[in-house]
Amino acid sequence: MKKLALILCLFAGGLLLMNAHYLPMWGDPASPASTHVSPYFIENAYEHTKTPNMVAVVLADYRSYDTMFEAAVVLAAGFACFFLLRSRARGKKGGHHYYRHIPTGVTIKIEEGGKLPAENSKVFRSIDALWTPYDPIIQTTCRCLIPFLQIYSLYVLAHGHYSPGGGFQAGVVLGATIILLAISHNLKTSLKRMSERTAALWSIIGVFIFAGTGLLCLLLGMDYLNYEVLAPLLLSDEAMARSHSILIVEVGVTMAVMAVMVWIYYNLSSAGQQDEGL
Amino acid sequence: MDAIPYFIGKYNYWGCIFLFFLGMYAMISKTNLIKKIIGLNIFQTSIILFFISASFKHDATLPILMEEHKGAIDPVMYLNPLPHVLMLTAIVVAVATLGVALTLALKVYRIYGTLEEDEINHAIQSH
Amino acid sequence: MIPVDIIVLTLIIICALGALAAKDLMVAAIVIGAYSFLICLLLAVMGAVDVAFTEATVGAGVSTVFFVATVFQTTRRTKD
Amino acid sequence: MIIFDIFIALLLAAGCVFLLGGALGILRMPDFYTRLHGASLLDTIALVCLLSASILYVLTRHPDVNGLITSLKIILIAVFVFITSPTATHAIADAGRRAGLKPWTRQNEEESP
Repeated sequence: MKKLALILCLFAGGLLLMNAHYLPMWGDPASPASTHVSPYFIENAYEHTKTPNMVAVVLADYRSYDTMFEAAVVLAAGFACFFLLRSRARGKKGGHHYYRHIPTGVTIKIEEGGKLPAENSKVFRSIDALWTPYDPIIQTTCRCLIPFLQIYSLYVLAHGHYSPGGGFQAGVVLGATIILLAISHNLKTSLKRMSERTAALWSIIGVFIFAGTGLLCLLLGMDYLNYEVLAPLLLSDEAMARSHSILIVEVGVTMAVMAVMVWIYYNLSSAGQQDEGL
Repeated sequence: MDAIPYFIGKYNYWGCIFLFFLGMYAMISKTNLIKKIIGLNIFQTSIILFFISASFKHDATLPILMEEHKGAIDPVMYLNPLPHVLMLTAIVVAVATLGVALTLALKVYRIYGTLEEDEINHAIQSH
Repeated sequence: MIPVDIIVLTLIIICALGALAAKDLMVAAIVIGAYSFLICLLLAVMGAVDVAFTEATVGAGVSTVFFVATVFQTTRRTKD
Repeated sequence: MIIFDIFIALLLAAGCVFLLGGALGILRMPDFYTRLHGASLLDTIALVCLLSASILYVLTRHPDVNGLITSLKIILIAVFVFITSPTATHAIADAGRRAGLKPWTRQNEEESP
């Protein structure tokens, strides 16, 4: 099998390499890729939308169907992970629980049928497993860093018209903060901040914001996702209406991507049990 | 045809083609499922590199409009934004498919207790 | 500019070979994270800053976490 | 102006030397803890050198409000690296101790070559 695969790959690679000299030279300004559609985008992007970042304009305005169905694909991936992995069965072996005495850092194991501490006890905290490290340094650092990261992600979202950034990057950074919380503390803390139900709802609402903007344009008598018609609603002229609509659409993308990243992490790191994490 | 500029001018494409077939070979020949997924990842990034290579122009700047160019815009001055957009969406779809692929691998491990393809085949046939 | 490109491309190919040759799946997951960072560097050199930003957050951040989570839940053993 | 340029070049060269030392430390040190020690400390000091060189560059080329804002952002990067890099080193060393790695001594080496 390995030899066959090697021969196949070498043969196909040789064919591709033999034909590679038909490709244009690297960095040639007159190559076919940069002479047909993209001059129109570069020349008219600022005039149509008053937004300097052309990538954001092409992403959310000229090719917004692409982006909308891409957000739908991300949502579908979240659902696929959920339906494949999630199970209600408790994964606890033997039914014992681990608790940590916070002032001393001692870990105690309570057997099945033992007396458990109160749910909201300040002295004992439920932990996932015996090896969960007691590490105030990492927990404090992550708790101090997470607000800065979240503000940075909102900056990336809001400043995406003028600098690199936008909905996808902001969503992934925002999801990464929740994943960081789950890694540095444990999965229960993270689930308390953002439960699975919230993640599912946010992802659906995000895609709905995107599709709803397009539907609103359709209802007001224009093409689907043609933002010009929203100008009276957004109290601005047509170009600025496109600019504002790009921001609205990117908020939807941010919510969808962030929620789906967190959701997939919850299911993967606990193998669908969601009782003890990484 | 002079060979030196030919090689220098297209080395990016050679690298992309090499990574493409490296990923393909890994997907066909490796027996471990996680290794297959790593091969898939390499495959995807090689295609991303190929598209971004196609968008590059010498002496051009980033596709963000500069203040002094707002009157008359020359398309030669800016990089081609279209492949950037396509690949930006492709990367996020790549991580979504990676999540689904890893989920399937985890499910397979839970049922058969192994990630090796031949052992899974053996377990299916002896069932 | 061209030498930086060639060095980074060589490092990318070395990282890809290393990730496929590793005998431990955790090692392979970490090396694929380094590979994503180098891809991000090459994209930034070629002027695609948006794509480089996305690759840095998605490829090197989240997908490495997914790999590590899966390897933690399954096994580190691999035959090839 | 030329004095500043020479100073920037010296800082960049010092940063490169520190980075090279960190890489050599990873290759040549005998065990996990010493490797981590060399890499983390030398990387931090190299980053300080490189970032101060870039701050000087920005301030000499653009001595106005924009340059000041850019240099403030670079200082912010340095602050976050100073917070996160020791934490990461601590986490890695803690994981190594938890996994049962013994620190290197001369006796260890003679027992198991």
